[in-house]
Amino acid sequence: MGEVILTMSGIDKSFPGVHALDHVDFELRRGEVHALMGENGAGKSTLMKVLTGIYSKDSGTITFEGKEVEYHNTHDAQEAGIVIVHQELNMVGDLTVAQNIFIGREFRKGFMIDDRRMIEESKKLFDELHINIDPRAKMSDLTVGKQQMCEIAKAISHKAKVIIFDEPSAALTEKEIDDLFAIIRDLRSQNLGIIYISHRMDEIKVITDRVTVMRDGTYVGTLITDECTKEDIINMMVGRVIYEEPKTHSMVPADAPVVLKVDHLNAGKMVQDVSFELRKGEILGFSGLMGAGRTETARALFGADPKQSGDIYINGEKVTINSPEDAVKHGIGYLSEDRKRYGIAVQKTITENSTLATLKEYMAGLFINKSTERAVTLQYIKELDTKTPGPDQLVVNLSGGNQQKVVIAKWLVRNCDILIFDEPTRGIDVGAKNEIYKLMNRLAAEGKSIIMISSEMTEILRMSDRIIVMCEGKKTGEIPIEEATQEAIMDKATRDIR
Amino acid sequence: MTKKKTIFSQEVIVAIVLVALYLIFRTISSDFGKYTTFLSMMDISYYYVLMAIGVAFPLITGGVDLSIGTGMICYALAGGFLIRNYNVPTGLAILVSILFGAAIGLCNGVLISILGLPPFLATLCNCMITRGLGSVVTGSFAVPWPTAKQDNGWFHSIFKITTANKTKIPLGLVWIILLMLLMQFILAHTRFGRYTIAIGSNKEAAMLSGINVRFYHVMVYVVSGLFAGLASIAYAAVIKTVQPGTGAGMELDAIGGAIVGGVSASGGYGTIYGTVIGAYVIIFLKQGLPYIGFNANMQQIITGLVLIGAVCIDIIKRKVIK
Amino acid sequence: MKKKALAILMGAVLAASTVIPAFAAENLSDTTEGTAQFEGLAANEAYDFQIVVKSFQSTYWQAALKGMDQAAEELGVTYSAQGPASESDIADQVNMLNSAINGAPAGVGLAACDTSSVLESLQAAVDAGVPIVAFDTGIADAPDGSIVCTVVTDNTAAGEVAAVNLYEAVKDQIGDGPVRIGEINQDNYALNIQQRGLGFINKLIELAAADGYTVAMEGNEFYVNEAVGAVEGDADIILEVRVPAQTTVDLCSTEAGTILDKEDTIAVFGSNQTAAEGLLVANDNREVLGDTVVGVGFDAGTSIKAAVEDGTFLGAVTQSPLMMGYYCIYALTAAANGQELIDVPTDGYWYNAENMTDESIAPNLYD
Amino acid sequence: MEKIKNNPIVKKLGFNRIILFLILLLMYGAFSVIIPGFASMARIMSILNYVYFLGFLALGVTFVIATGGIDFSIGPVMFCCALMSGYSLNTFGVPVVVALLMSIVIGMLFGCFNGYLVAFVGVPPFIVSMATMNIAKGLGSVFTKTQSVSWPQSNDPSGNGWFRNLVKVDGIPVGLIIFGIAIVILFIVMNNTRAGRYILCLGSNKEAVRLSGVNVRKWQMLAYVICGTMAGIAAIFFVSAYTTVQPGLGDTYNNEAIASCVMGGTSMGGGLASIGGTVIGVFVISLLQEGIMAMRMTKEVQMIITGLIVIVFVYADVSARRRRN
Repeated sequence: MGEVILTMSGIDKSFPGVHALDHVDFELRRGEVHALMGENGAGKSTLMKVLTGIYSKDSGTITFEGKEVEYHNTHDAQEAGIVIVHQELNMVGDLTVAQNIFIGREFRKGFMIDDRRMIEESKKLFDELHINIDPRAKMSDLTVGKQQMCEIAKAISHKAKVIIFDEPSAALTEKEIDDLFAIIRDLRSQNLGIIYISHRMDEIKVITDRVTVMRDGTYVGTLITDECTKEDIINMMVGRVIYEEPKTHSMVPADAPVVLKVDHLNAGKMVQDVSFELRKGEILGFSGLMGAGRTETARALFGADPKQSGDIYINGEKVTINSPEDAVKHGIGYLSEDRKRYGIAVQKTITENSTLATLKEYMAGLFINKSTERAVTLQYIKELDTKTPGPDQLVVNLSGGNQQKVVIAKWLVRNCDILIFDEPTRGIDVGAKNEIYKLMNRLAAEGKSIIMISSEMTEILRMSDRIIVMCEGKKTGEIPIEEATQEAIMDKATRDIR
Repeated sequence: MTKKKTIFSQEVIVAIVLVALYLIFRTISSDFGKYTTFLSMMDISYYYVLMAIGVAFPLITGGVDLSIGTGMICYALAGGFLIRNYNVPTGLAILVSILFGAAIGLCNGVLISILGLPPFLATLCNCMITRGLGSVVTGSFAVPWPTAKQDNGWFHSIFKITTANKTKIPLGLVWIILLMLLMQFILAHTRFGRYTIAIGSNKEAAMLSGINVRFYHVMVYVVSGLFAGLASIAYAAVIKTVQPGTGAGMELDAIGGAIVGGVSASGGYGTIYGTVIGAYVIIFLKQGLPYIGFNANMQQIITGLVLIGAVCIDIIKRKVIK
Repeated sequence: MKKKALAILMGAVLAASTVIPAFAAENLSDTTEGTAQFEGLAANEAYDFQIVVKSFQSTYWQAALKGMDQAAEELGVTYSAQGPASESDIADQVNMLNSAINGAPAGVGLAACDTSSVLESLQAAVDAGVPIVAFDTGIADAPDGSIVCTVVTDNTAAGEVAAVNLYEAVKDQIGDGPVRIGEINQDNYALNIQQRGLGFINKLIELAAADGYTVAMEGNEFYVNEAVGAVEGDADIILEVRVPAQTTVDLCSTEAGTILDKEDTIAVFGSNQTAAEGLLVANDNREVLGDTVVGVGFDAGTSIKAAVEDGTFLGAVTQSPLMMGYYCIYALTAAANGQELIDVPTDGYWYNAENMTDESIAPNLYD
Repeated sequence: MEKIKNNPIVKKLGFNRIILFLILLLMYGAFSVIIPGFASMARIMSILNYVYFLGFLALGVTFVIATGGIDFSIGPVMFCCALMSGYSLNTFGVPVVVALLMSIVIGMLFGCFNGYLVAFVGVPPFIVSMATMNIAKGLGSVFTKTQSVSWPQSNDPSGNGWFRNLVKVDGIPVGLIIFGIAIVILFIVMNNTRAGRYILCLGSNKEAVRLSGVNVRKWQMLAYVICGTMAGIAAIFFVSAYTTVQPGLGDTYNNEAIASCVMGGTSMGGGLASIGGTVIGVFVISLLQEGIMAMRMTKEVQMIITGLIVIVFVYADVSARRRRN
């Protein structure tokens, strides 16, 4: 480990409704891999976005190579030598791999972009990384994993002094992860500073030198990896927040009837011959890596995407579900992973969103009965403890957790018996997360059946009565909670990946 | 995989349609095959094609430019007005017309990229404004440009020259092809073109890649305006007398041409050669249907249906590939 | 300085127009009676008139305004002119007319885009006591007392003049197998274009019949159906009438092109400025006009004038927009003075390379 | 300033709309001062003639814009309706009532055509509009054999002129009553029925509404059908005021209808629509038109001013929303 290259101190940042960063400190040395850990919503990504100029900080100082700096956009940061490999993919789908890697700093011959040289350089990069991607391929034709590798290659191709990896491994296979680690070690030996954000405890132990833990937008502490245990880190991450008790055994009575049966469901490449059963009062966890086909399964089941074959039985009866309309008619509700895109109409009020699925019931003849509509909205605001000045508030003004509650309210108003929660706590701060967990448990206890798709292992282990693991569009395992361990799940989640 | 795509790409289909249209018209009407008919068709095509090339850029960014039709007339009026009323040399007037176009394009770009107005609305407003400006500048009067035989009418020979043995050569077609190649080159091989596609495909990602998206987004509309300016010269050379209050609707033929030629209506994809071919399909329909005895008005209905058809083919094709 | 020269010229024109026969070929209308009523006219007060024209699109209207300027200066009255963006914007014109009437001017000069849509407004003018002078286009069903004077060129006669001159030039070619004569009309709904188009068609049929030839109609249904005396099937002359989808020069040129491309075409008539310009655009490439095909235009404007001058067009018919504008203001002034008026038919002129510099013609040939 | 903006009543009505309304009043005042005799009944009647048909067009297109779509074929569609029904009236002698209904039905059919292509086939609204515009113009021309169509005068001997009483009886603007009723109905449809709710919500986030189990295609199509129907009704008011329609035209009215809609606060992005705002916008444009003419300037000046007003209002809207996010 060399001298300190980057110091962030007292960084403060607020968004409407969320105090995202509360005087956070962070330090990075040359030649170290520094893990940044914390639950979703702890503020890691926000901190990195402040560093790279995507967000401007409210207060605090950033010192890079001994000088106080403030970047106004990613370009400035890149110029200075700080690059980020984003968690969300930031690729221009219509351009080729090479074009994407060198976007914004194309090689040129006069006015002309030197595509040939860009292709050659990309090849060189990929060779270094030992990955096999055709630089001439169109980006949108690649798999998610390959796109992620391109993103990494792009970051490395900058003559960077500091590289930030924001959960790079989420979509990678074991082999790819090994390659990635080889690259990271190589970079470390070149005396670069590396910030590594991840949830995977094992990786942290393997690759990092120090660990900084954040919680609820605050700095908790920094440890030297070799000198601490997993438990130390977890304790720091979880802190005082009391979670719902993790489940050790299924809460579903043995004689609970099957409410939903999915038989040999096929829908495109991502859903291949998936079968499972869901019982009354059960929380069925769906685990797997990014792009394993879980969301696609849920969407096909819900009729949101077309399916090729497969039967669906509800309470023993075969039903036809070709559209969300059919699904809702049969009492299925779906909370999308991407709330803003699929869940809520953000420019509309809480009331309008809450009754979206049930508007028919609030009609007085031709007209909407606004008072009963309002009454039921108020009821669920109270019941779900949604924090809002009133039912006429626009959803855009609510925090992530409260927006999620509005979506849940929509399905509760509908009185759905089967609920699909797709990444229910993504982008929600810790406190609200816990409330959502409580709520899910309560709903299950009331006899609702829940399918929960989650990429967070802890969430899966904490909430599920039973776990289904998917990999590359296939169901690769079904584990009762009693037998479930991270290792067992991980093994099945990567089973098909070579 | 990639090869398959090229065979069925919209550009190829449209090129086949263009040739087929030509052959059909030729077979039915012997007059259509005449060289003079071809010349006339070329004359009329220049300004539509120039507008189409220009508007392809905003379309590829996922935007649109509705101000090019009335704009073109406005620029032609301004240039002609200078020649007629102030004896400005033709070259200078042409320059003014083109720069006027670029200026209105800049105005569109600033409204859209810097101030954040929806492209449709910003350019719609400029459509109204240019239509008005053209009339205000000239006091609502029609403006004749110099004829080919007048001393300051040399600019006609930009588009058409007569050889010693009286054969006419549609020189404009050469310019169109050169401009098409140039703009295709710019789209495919320069930063400006690359970023045009990037803005249309994923503006956020382009921004995060450190591209000065605002600047390039403005420039896209400047190019569109610039080409409307060029089109105004072609218009003046062919039609000669420019009438204020006209031009509305011409942009739709140009945009339609680009869309038919495979430019994605939602942005991110498009080629200039496709645009030019598509524009010629529209022009062939416009100019060719009267030759085969169609009621002139049927031509409008058919153009409308062709437009929907082209987009439907694209939609169906995408579904099949999926 | 320029103005003075114009004034002198105008005086000469006015003097001339009362003596010289209106049309070179045939004297179709008599203007003397109409213009005589304005002799010695002086405005009782400095009236302000409102003029509503069809549009400012074609230079035709510029010439009309020039005539108005002249008359206004002579009489010491003022006027202001308005017009919609194009001759098709009927609603805009009705609004303008209403607005003009509501402004209670001393009188309104109106060149109506559409004759039936202004009727209600004309009634309003009667009620408000605003005298209306119709110029360029007569209004047949106008409410009693609304139109105090009509200053128009007889469009049917103008079309007939074109037919007479065109027929004269081509009649030697008729007889050995069918020949084709084309007519481009920019539309088939505006009254003046209809009259002009049909005037041309019917006169041509009449002339042909006198020489023992038959005429068959082809093309636009309206004109085909309205033509009088045409035959079905084989004929000595095929008269093809084409109308574009929209009234633009480029579409007119396409229609003209289809006619010029036919081998048996011997003559074409473009019945207004747009149609004639379209004809010229089509001819740019074919260069058959003035060579194997006789071209006849209508109105003036830079390119049509040039075409007549260099023999591309045999000639053209011009209405006298200048006169029309001039007499419009005179009629308005006389009406405002309380004078009873009779209609003023203004002249249409046949002009060709020889006579276009004549002082009776030249002022009417606007650029 | 902020205080006023946050006042609940102001918030409910919309700050920009209040400003627009004040501009309307100010304009009327200014015109009345500058132009002698502007504040006359005759002027108001003349303004209303324009308000009626533009109003129906704008109200219709408000629904489409609320879904996040666009329809700029409405002007030519209105003309096509008036041409086809008027031609049937004059040439085939169908009764006036039938002709009027025919106009509305043709508009509705155009709306169905547009709506089907947008909602069910997935053709971008922009392209559908472009195509329909051509088709409407062509159809109007082909049907009438490119003849202009003049509807009967009020004193037409055939007695067919009675439909003009829909607009004006003895100088009393009864058209205002029909227009008012239409505003109220459409306001209720937009704000108090399922159709309006779904149209607004799907304009805000179509996928979310679809995943709520709503048949979004149906409702999306409905917006276009409403728009087309309104164009059919607009046609009736157009001919009542201006008698004659010509084939191949109508484009200019699209821009004015969309402009009045947008300056009234309906967002081009969809999801936000204001019937009241649209109506104010229509009055602003119509008043501007009359005022500009009364000042003896040409229509073009009105276009420039309209364009500028729209830019200012949309910018105010866009920047306000940007500040909020």
